[in-house]
Order: sequence, then C-alpha cells, then structure tokens
Amino acid sequence: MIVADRKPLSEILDMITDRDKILIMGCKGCVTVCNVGGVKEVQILSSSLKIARKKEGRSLTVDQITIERQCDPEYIEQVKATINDYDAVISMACGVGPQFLSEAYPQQKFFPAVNTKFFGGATSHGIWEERCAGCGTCVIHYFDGLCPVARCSKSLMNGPCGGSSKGYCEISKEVPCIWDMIVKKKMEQGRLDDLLCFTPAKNWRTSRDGGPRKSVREELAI
Amino acid sequence: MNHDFEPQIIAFCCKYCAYAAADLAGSMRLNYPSNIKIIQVPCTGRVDIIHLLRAIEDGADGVYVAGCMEGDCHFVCGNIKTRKKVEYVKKTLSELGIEPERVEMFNLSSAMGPRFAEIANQMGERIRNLGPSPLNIKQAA
Amino acid sequence: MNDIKSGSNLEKVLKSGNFAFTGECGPPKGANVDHLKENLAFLKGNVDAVNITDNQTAVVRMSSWAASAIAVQEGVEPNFQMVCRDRNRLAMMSDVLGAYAMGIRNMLCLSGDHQIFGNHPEAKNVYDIDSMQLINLVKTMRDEEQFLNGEPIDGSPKMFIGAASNPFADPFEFRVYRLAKKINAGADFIQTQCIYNMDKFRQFMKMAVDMGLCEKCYILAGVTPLKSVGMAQYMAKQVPGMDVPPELIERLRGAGKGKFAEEGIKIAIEQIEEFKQMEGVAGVHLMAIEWEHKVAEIAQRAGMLPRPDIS
Amino acid sequence: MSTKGTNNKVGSVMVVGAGVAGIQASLDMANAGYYVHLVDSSSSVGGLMAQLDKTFPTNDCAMCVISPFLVEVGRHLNINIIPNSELESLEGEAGAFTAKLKNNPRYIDSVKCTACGQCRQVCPVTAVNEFDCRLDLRKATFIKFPQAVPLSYTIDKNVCIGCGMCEKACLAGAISYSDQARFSEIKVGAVVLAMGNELFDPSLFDTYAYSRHPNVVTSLEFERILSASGPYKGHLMRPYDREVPQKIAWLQCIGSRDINHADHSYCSSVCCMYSIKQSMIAKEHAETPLDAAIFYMDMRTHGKEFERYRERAEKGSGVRFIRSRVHTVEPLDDGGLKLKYIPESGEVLEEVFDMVVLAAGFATSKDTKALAQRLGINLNAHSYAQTSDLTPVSTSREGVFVCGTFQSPKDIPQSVMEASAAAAGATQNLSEQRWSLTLTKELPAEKNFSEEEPKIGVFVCNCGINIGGVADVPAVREYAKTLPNVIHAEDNLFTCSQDTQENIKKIILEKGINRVVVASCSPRTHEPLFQETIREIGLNPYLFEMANIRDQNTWVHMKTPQRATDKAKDLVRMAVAKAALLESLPQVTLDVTQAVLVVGGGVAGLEAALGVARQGFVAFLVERSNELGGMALGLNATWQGEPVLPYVMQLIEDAKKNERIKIFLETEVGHVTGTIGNFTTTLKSANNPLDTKVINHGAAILATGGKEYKPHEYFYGKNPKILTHFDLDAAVRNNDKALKDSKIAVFIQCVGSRTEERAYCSRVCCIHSIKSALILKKLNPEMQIFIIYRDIRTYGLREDLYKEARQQGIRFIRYNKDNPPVIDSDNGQELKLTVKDHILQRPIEMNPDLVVLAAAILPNENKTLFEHFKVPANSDGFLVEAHAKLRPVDFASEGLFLAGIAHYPKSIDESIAQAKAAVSRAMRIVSKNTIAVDSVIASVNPDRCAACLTCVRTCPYNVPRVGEEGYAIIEPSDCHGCGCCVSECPGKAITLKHFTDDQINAKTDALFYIEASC
Repeated sequence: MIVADRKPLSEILDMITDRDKILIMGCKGCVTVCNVGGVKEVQILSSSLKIARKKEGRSLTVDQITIERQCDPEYIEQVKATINDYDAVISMACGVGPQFLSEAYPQQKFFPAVNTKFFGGATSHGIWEERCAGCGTCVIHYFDGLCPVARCSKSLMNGPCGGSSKGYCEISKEVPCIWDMIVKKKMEQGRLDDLLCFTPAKNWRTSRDGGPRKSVREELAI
Repeated sequence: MNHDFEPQIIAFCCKYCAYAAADLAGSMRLNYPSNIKIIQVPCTGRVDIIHLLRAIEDGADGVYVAGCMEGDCHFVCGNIKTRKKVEYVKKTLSELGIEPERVEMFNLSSAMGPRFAEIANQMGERIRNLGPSPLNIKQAA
Repeated sequence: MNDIKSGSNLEKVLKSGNFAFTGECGPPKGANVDHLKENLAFLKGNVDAVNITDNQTAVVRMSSWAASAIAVQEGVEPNFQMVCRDRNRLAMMSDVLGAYAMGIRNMLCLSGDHQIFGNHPEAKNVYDIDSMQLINLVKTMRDEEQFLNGEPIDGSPKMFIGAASNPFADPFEFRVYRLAKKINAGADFIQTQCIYNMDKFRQFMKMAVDMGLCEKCYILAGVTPLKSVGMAQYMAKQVPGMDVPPELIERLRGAGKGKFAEEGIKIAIEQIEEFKQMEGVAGVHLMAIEWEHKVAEIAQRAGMLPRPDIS
Repeated sequence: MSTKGTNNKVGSVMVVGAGVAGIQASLDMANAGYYVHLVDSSSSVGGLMAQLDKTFPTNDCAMCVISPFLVEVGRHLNINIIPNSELESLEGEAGAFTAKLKNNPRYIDSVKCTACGQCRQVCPVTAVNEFDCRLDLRKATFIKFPQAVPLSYTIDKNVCIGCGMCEKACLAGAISYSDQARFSEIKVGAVVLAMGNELFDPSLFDTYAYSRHPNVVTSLEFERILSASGPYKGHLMRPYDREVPQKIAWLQCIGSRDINHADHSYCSSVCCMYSIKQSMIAKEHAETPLDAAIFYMDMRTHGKEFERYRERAEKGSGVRFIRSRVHTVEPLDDGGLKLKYIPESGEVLEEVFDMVVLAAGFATSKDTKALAQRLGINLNAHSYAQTSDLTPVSTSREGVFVCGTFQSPKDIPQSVMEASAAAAGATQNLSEQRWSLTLTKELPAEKNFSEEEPKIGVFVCNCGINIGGVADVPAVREYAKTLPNVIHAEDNLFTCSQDTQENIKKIILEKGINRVVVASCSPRTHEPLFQETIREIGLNPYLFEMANIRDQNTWVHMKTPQRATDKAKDLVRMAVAKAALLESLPQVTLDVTQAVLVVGGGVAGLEAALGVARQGFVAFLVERSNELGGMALGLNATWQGEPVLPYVMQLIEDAKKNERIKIFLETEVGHVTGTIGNFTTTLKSANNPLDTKVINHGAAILATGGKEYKPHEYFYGKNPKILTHFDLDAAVRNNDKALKDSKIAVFIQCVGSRTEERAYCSRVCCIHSIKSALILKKLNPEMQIFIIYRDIRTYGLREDLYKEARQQGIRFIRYNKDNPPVIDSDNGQELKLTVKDHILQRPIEMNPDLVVLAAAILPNENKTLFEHFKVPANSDGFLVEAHAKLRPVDFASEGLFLAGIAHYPKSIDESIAQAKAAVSRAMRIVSKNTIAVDSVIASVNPDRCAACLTCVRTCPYNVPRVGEEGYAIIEPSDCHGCGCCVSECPGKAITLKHFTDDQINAKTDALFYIEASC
C-alpha cells in the first residue's frame, strides 16, 4: 500500500490561515490502513485545528467526511453538492487524492495534509517499511524476493557496497542492508553463484525517469 | 498566577483501578479539588486520542488519564497503549503552543485511595500554576 | 594482463613488477588551487600516482577531473576518482572522455558515500548505475570503443581502470567474490580500504590468491597512518566499513601524549613492510589525509624511495 | 414447584439468621439451584452489620456495601424471607428435615404494607430505638432502618397502647392488632445456622461506670453515634450533654479475655480492629482535633492489611496506643471521665477523657443456646457451636451446618467465607435435587425505544445524609428537571432501598421514561441493582446511567457544600447527556462448561476439588510438584490438637479415587483464555514445556498456597539448635531426643513478619508457638520455656491455648520492634540469648538449648501464573480478592476464585472453610447450563472496516480476526470489553457498546455546556 505521514500541524495551519470553514476529507484506502488519513485521523486533525484556532480566539468550522477512495472519480462525485460551501478542503489521502479532487472541482482549493512516502507495509503495528520503488521493471526474482532498487540506499544492482556493516546500511544503524540480506539468503540456499554474474545497468525508462507514467489496458478501456 | 482561577479538569479513570481508587478516596474522606470530573471507562485502553483532544477543544484546562499500575492492567496492557496516546496528545499540544503538562497519564491501584487524592491535588495545583487554558483566555478576552 | 592498456605510469610500474606506491589528495573547497598545488608538490616523486578524490564523503569540492588535470599540469600522475552518486551515465561518459583528453590515464570507479554523510544531505542522489557497472562502462568505452548504447566512440579513452575493495565490510565471506566480480567487470587494479585489522586482511588476501585473482589484477593495500587516539576511535566507531582493532588503539594510547602521531607512522611503516612480503599484494595506497607533507617521510622510512622511473 | 428425582431428599434449604453470613449462604444456595427459606427473629434481614457505620480495613460504609446484598436477597425469587420467626424444632434427618417455625406477629401485614410511613406519623407512643442502641427514640409503629428488607412496618406490642390511630391512618388496611403467633412446617434438605452473636453487656462491669454514666458507651453504641443515619446524624457528640468530645478513650477486651467479670476467657477477634477504625473515623468526623487513645493488652491486627491499617492510625491519624488495662473509670461532675491506669513504664497515671468507648466482645445469647439445645447441636465450653478444625462448618448433627459468629468470634470476611462454605456443605448431599424446587423469573419482554426520543428520568439520592447532608439535593433535583430530554426528576432518602425500587418502576411506567439516571453512590456497587429494577419493567438494563455524587463528590467535598452542589449538578448534566445516547444492548447467553479448574494440590486445593466433585461436577486439579498435600504435610496438628497427616492422606486418597477429579501432577498452568463460564487453559508439564494439554472449564479456583519463610535472622541454618515451626514439627514427629533433653527452650515471634520488609502479621505463628510449647512441656515438664513476643495474637477461642500455656508455667516476655532479642552464637554451639524484659525493664540473659523461630508465612511465587489469569497480588504477594469485606473468595475478574494461604496466612480450618467457600461460589456458575455474558463488548461495522488489522494487532487477547468476507470479526463471547481496538481503529469501524465515542464525548461536551453535536 501507499504509506504516508501526516504533515506537521503548523504546516497545515499555515495553509488554512485565512480560511474559516473547511472540509477535511479522509480516504478509506491505503491511508486508513496506514493510520494516517482514515476517520480517526480526520477527527484528530479536525480537533487539533479547532484547538489551534480557538487558542487564537478565532473560530473555525470544520466538517469531516471520509470517502471510499479519493483516487476514483465516482467516489469523489459524492461530495459534489457541498464541496464549494467551504473556504478550503484538506485532503488526508495520498498525493493522488488532492489532485483528483482539484481536477474534479477546479473552483475549490485542496490542501494535502499528508506527505506521501512510499509503497510498503506494516512490519508490526505502528511500523511501516518501504518495499517497492515503483520502478516499472520488477527484478526481485533475481534477488530472491528482495528488491535492491527500493531497499538499497544507493539502488545498487551489484552490491553490497563497502559501507555495509554488521547487516546494516552505512546510512544508519537502523536501516538493514538489503544486499547483506540478499547475500545471506543466497548463501543459505547455496546459490551464491547467482550473484557472481554481472548485472548490467538498469533501464530506468519504465521508472519515473521516463516521465509521467500511464497504464492503458485496451481490453478494459471504454 | 490567578488565585480566582478554578480550572476545569477531566479525569478518565478505568473502572477497575483508578475509578475504584477514587471511590476509596471518597470513603476515606480525602479532599481534592471539586472541579475534577471523572469519566469512567472500562479500561484506559478505551481512551482515545480524540477524547483527550475533545476535552481540550471544549475548554478543559487539564485532562488526565488514570489507569491501573503498569503490569497490572486488568486488560493486560490498555494502560501502556494509552500512555503512548497521552504522549501523542502532549506532542500535539506542544505543536500548537499549548503546555503539554495539561495532559497527563497516571497509574494507581484500586487500593490507592490516598494516591488518587494526591494525583487530583497535584494535577489541580499544576493546572492552577499553568493558568487557564489558552483557549479560554482568548475566548474571555 | 601484460598488454599495456593505458600507458600510465602506475600501469607501467605495476607491470614492470615493481611494488607500487600511490598517494591521495583532495581537491580544494573552492576555485583557489594554491593549496592543491602545494600538496601535489609534497607528493611529487614520492608516489607513482595520486588519487584525486571525487566529492569525498559527499562534501562538495572542485570536480575531480579538473583537479586531476591540474595534477597533470604539475607533473604528478593523477588517479581520477569517479563516484556513481553524482552523475548519470551521460555525465559519466562525457567526463571520462574529457578527462582522457586532458591527459588523465588512471581512473578509480566508486559507488560513493551516501550524501546523507556530507554537507548537502538534502541532495537527490543519482545512482543511475553502480560502481560495478561503471567499471564495465569505462572498459566498454576503452576496449569496445563504444558508448553504453553501443554507438561507436570517436577516439576511445584508454584508461587504466581501478576499483575499490573493502575487505572489512560485511558480509565478509562475500567480499572476495565481489572483488572477483569487479575484476571480471574490467578492473585492472584494486585499491583497498584502509587496513588496520591485519589478521583479517591476511585472510582476505589468502582467499584472493587462492582464487587466482592476483594474477588478473593488481591489489594495492590501503594504509592510513593514525594521527591520534581520537582519530582511531572515530574511525573505529563512525566510519562505515572500517575495522580498527582495540589492541591497535591501545598501542597508540600506550605511546603517551605527544607521541601518538609518531606511533601511528610507525604502525603504518610496519604494515607497509609486511605488505611488501605479502603474497598477492602489488603495492600500497597511502591515504595520508591532510598529512601530505608527511608522505615523503613515510615513504622514506618505509623504504619506498626512490620511486622507479619507467618512461 | 415440581419434584424431580426419585429419592426423598428435598431440594430446599433453611438458613437460620439473616445477618451477613445468613444472607451470603442464602444467595449462594439460591443461585446454585436450591430454594432457600431464610428465617430471622427480627423484622428485617441485615443483622449486626446493618448497624455498623464503617468497616475495616477499607473504611467502606457498612450500609453501602451490605445494601445491595439486602436488596438482592429481598428480591430473589428463590429466597423466601421469613422474618419475626424462630425455629422451634427440627425433625427428621439430613436430606429430609421437617422444620417447625413459630411466626411471631408483626401486627402489620407486610404484603399490604407500602411502607408509606403514615402509621408512624400518627402513632402517639414513643419508645427507645434498639437499632440505635437506645440512644434515640422511635414510635411504636416502626421500621428497623430505612433499607430494611422486607420493607414493611411492625408494631411494638410491648409499648403499643392500642389507640387505633394507625389503623385509621392506614389506607392499605394492613394493620391487624389481633395478629397472632402462627406455627408452620417446612421440609428442607439441610439447615445452615447463622444466628450470629450478641455483644457482651458491660453493665456487669461496675468499675467502668457504664451503667452509671452516659458518656461511657459500648462500641456498638459508638457505631450508631458515628453513623450518618444514627441518632446524631453522624455528628460526633457525647450523650451526656451533646457536646463535641475532645478526648475519647477506647478500652479493649471488655467481656473478652476476662474470667473475672464475664466468664469469657476467649478473645473476640474483632475489637482491636474496630476500635482502631472508630478512632480514625471519629477523628475524621471531629470538627476540632480529637485526641483518641486506645488502651489495650495485645494489639490483635492479624488480618489482611490490618497491620498497615494500625500503622496508618498511629502514624497517619495520630491515634495513641497505650498498652495497659485500665482498672477504673471515675465519672467527674462535668461529664468527664477519669481513667486510672498503669502504662508499661510502671507508674500509676490518671487522665481525663470526655468519652469512653468500651470495646465489648461477643457473647452467645440465651436464645441461641436454647435453640442449639432444641436442635440437638453440641456447644463447646464457650457456648459456641462445637466444630472440628477439619470440618469447620459442620455441627454435631448431620445435615446441620454453622457459620459466622455462632461458630466462633470472627470478623465479617471470615463469616462470609464460612457462610459460603456452609452453603457448599449443606448442598453437597442434595445435588440430585438441584433446580428441583427453584422458580424461574418471568421477565417482561423488553420494550423497543429505538424510534422514540429519549425521555429521561433522574433519581437523586440523599443517601441519608451522606449526600443530602452536604449537597443541596433539592436544588440538584430541580436542576435536573431543566436538562434536555429530562421528563422527570425526584430525590429519594435512599434510592437503593426496596421501596424506592418499586417507586422507580411505578414512575417509569407512569411517565413513559425510557432512560434512567440515578445520581447517588458508585456504579461499582449499585449499578447492577438499578439495572435489575428497570429490567423488571421491560427496560433494557443498559438504558441506565449513574452519576457518582457521593463517593466522588459529597464525601470528598464535605467541607464545601456549595462546591459539592455545583459538582453534583455537573455530574448529573454529564450523566443525562450520556443517557440521551444510550442504546439497548442485547443479552447474550453462552453455554457453560460445567467443570472447575483447581490450581494447587494442598489442603485448600484438595478440599476445593473434592467439593466440586461432590457437587456433581468435574474438577481438574493441577499441582506443580510431584505430590499432593502441600504445606500441611509438614504440620502435626490443628490448634485444637486434631492430627493433620491422617486427614491429608484421606483427602488425597479420596481425590485419587474420585472419578470426577482429574489430577495433573508436575503440571503448570500456561495460557488461559476465555471468560466466566468458558475458560480454556493450557496445562504444561513442569518437566517438559512442550508436553501440553488443553482443558475447558467454567470457573477456576486458585489455591496456590504459601510456604514458611527461611529466616536469615538469628543464625538460622547455621546452628542446629535453631529451628523454625516446621522444623520443630518434624523433630516432634521424628521423636528427636534433643527436644526432650532441652532444658531451656525459647520461641521468638514475628521473625520476618511485621517488619519493614514484610509489614503483615503472619496470623498463625503465635498459636503455632504456644501449641508447640505445650507439646514440649508435655515431653519434658521440667523444661523452661520462654515465648518472646510482640503481641500475642491467639484470636478467638485460640485464647484457650494462651491461658493454658500461662497455667503450665510457660513464660512470656515481650519485646519491641526496635529492641528485638539478640542471639550470640560465638561460643561454638552454646547459644546466648539476651532480651530486655518488659516488666523488669532490664536485659535478661539465657542459654537456650532450643530456639524456635516463628518464621513468617510467605505466599508462593506465582507471578506468571497470576499473569496468565490476570489476577492481582498485593505488595506482599498475596492475591487480592474482589472486596475485602463481602467478596473474600472472589476475584474481581468473574469466574475466578481464591482459597487458602495464597489469599493470606491462615490456619488449616480457615483454609478448609475458604476452599469450601470457593466451591460454593463456583457452583453459582457451573451449576447452570448457560450464562449471560457482558454486553459491553466491541462490535465491528463492516461498512467502515478497512480490514487493516489494527484491531487484530492491538487486542490484548488476540480476539479479532479478519474473516473471509474481508472485514474484522470480534466474537462477542471472547471479547473482554476493554476497548483497546476501538480507540485504535483508524476507520472508527469498531464501537464499544455503552462506551461509544459519542457517549464519552457527550459527557465532556456536557461539562462545558456544549450541546451534543453528534
């Protein structure tokens, strides 16, 4: 799923500083699952913003809604009737949400309340880790299910570099060295030879480097 | 410090320990400030971040959660989970420029009537020293 | 291994069977090259080639190809370092061509320290290709006379291709295989990370020799003299992939205040003496960080002088 | 009623005496499938406890803790309360008795009486109020106390002048002057005697001026003086001139431990503690500083948390403890009382007090003795029911059981324990008749209010003067009327009394109330009562909310009535706000696993397992070691001298032979899941943790026992002459010659007890020492024996041992905590003991051949086990019961019970009683096929669920799972109702019933006068 973090309150407050009636929109998709933009977080943000405003002696009207997904026009359609009643709308979805909203409702101002971070999952409750970089050409099968593109700090295809120490990456003692994991897994499985062959330079055209991407499925497209 | 200031404080107390301790404090006739109002919850684990924020938003000058002793939670670990929620709310308040000390977590057993009164007095005193919630000052002005 | 690939001094020294001795010099943090020239002067004649670092530890300095060109002007043979962090494949190839045109004949291909350590941690890194692929890229340009896309090069850069190896990084068992991989990718010579743990290095070299790697490639052992106990502790704790045994730190401490530097040099000289005898070791790479003026003394005391003149 | 079964046993039981013990026994049996006839000579149930002000050591209000029991017994379908009656005779035999009762006239028909009180208002006659210990007056038509059950008036014919006023005034036509005593016969299968006891009458003591001076009162009189519902409404005054006393003295052992005046050589067990309690409460009540002094011989604070209570009185409240027996009380002209006494220092002192409280002990009444004789029950030398230590609740007549203070002097929790034990004993042989005579309650269908606007009724309690005496209750009531959705508000003297329950029901029906708020005491004690009341007229029990305006308001803010009133209003407003959002919750019932897990194979565990099996259910008996018997295997005899070993061996044999008992030796308890009625426990081999078994059970009894402290004091273990009690018992068993040859033997008390490290008294050591000393004396009459002690605590009838020891020439030397005896063992094996004699005030030296250390009793270490069951232990490591007074065998977690030394150090008879009591408590659960589970559980709204697994990961009990349908599922029967998942669910898909976000936030909003926005 997409993993995000909520922006600091000060940043969100700055966005809405001159607005008195806002709508906070949550999303029931990834951001609910990663505990950043579901009903609960919408309530917390709403209350926090109201507290901040009350402290300034100003009032703030906040309405809350959490829709199924902010990345589907049909769900976005649900707020059509009231969306322009607000001075601004804060989206707690990933970066997709406020953009879809902006496209659907060009008159309204949409602010992102979260920083969209990566594709990953929860390794335990409250801890999410990156697993995929969305490079467009999956190679994890060469590395026994461990992706060096997303998980090596340098995206090395022929790692590990000289900074690998005791299983951790040179950038932090808390970041595991994926190449250490790849090597150990290969060794355990007696397939170290796989790593002796040279992996040529990756084709990054399928990644973001190739420009904004689009996926067209002819058999589905109407 | 304003001597006329009577803070409003909400205490979320778990049924098995803190609420029972509050009853015991009463049966021991121990005095504490009358503007502490207890809301009973089955376990402090039921206390949600939004409950604490809502209290501040509504105008509470202080809010605290009182649960069982750590390790003795009637529901295993509700108090430990909620201690972290209290920390989150403290952080949120700091971000908003409100004294995080207005929110606190306490642990006590059902047998600790005097401790309940002590906590209530301590929290009352702390909030009195902090003065009214910034939310209330602006409103009054 | 005997065909001359670049004709650099370093290549010639190694191929003639001499025990090579290389030094290191960082480009300036500005356009003022006086200090660079001064340092090069200290090294001149005392080493076979000088590594010119490339934004070492991710701290911005003058571009390594420019500093290398200055070295050429000053009569010191540079070993032009290139990291994968700051350039994509286009920039790399154009820099290789430019460097060669400026008279640079040695190259060291590196991944580069992560930018988080440097003075622009907010930078976006590139890592279009990795060090292994860079080695291969330079080799392709040199031997195939092609760009990476297969298009022909008009005047291919004949570089003596170097690569780094850190015998002390983990997983240790894999290190010698990765060395082999680099050699297969096209490395002509290897410069190792600074060595302090001699036991582990001996073990590493034995594996390399057993695998026949030393017949395919020249291995230069990395030496950095310790200036102080503080530096030793810093290296031990803070520098990734560095292995400084506690006994060594104790030995340094035992020398007593004011005598740490001398003890550090003594240790370095002892190491060089051992490397001269060690099977598979073709030379020493002396990284005397901000101690360029001491290189002559160390070289002298280690019996590395005079440097052979093979022209 | 239909009879089931083919034999002639009867499925009903009679309980004689409706004090706290009788009530407990009745409730246990009625809830376990037997019809109970509860007979009492008085007009109301409640006994002595109803007269008490507070109870030690928690200082709970006695009436507050007992009143839910009174109400429960009063409304119980299977308890037939027979007041004003005496058991004339008991014919037949165990299983099928015929009880003949004499039903004395009440002169007011309790069926017709509405307790409106009109008769009392018109009655011209005043008489002394016995309930208030004659300190107050009442009318000839009267009700014993406001919470009386049954709640109906009676006429005191001794003073009634027959004027006919009440008959005219009574609109119900309930008065019947011609009422006559009637006789009735009831068939019962067993009888429990719980007649209780009366207090010694100190008018026999001339030296204490009791009959001569009103300011000399008995302890019970003082209870009434302190009581908020007593003659002085809780204001501390002395009877002579209603002045506030500045100095009060308590004189201990009045009519106890005294054969000169009272012929009561025994100790009454409770007086030390109640005097401490009274002194502390009196100090709290006093508006000016009160000087309280307790004159005592030995301070007997041998119960759980008692020692700390005494510490608190002395150090915290400043109560003076003076070790001296006062010999005269001399009344002075101004109402003062001059006490002459000789304290430890030896000089004669005089001190004047404003009031003297005589700590009167227990005495068996003439009526009780006569009843015992009629029933053919043997009494012992002290006129208490004769029992054996090994069958502590069985009388000399089969099928007749005893509990409470008729068995021996004791405090409330011990009485309650025995009551349950007697209930277990009485029903043990009647199990085939279980449920044969019981009635089932037909509750009306629940009304559906979901479409209706909230209509809230608010009932504000005065709690006598507990609330009304501080807060302005009428103002609170009027305020409640102004709140949104409130359609009715009223105040009651006691909202919990039975007449108010009827009134509440009436009002609800009349006004169409669909949500009820009671502003009174704590929901912890009273919520179930009110919930049951509203359920009886078709309201779901969860359409109820309480405002705690007593325990958390008027008791806290007694000195600031205005604030208490304001706070009461706030709390009522908050409760009303939540009430408006309350929803009916369905009652879920589950099948019960009719088996009991017993943990611990000592005497308590064995008795519990056998008890369960004899009641007809399966018991799993789990023991960690490789043998059954526990600590008792090292004991020689009970305090009455009954041999322990044959008894334990018999128990073990019985347990092994019993088909219903599954014994697991060398086994430990692992993971425990489930709730009351259905627990699943993993048992694992103590030797191989991978060897596991899973058992299902409906209840569990923890009897994990204790052990003797291994002293590090006094060279224990370094010198063979220094033994502990268990060592000495072993030496006696082995006929160790060294014992007989000893010339000087010394017992040192409180080794490891009552210390900084271990503040509690180990309860059994004084008795064990004296018992052992007497055995040594028998072995060698020439032996010089010394017992070096701090307080001799031969409580109850055990005082006989102390008396005998002194008669046998055993010498008692007292020491202070700060000045313990010193042993010098430097000279090889020769011991030199030095102790300061308390009478001679100088050191005594001796060279004992034998030193016995009265080592503390410690609980066994079972941290992980307790964690598996999630049961609490106190700072000393003993398990903590649900309520120190009235639930001494239960844990706060339902379905779990405790017995034996794991609870507190106790003698073998007390362990046996508690084990039997635990069986009785467990029968309330496992005797039924189904059980209603708590409705306060988490439930998932599938539409909102993102199947994110947050609940799965955060539940402390691993209950939620994501089902095949793709949303979280929480099984109602597995949910413990903590709400952890609810507050973490990022989609707010889970709600905790009765504690929803809206309901919680509504309270907060209401405090700040914010209309509910949800």
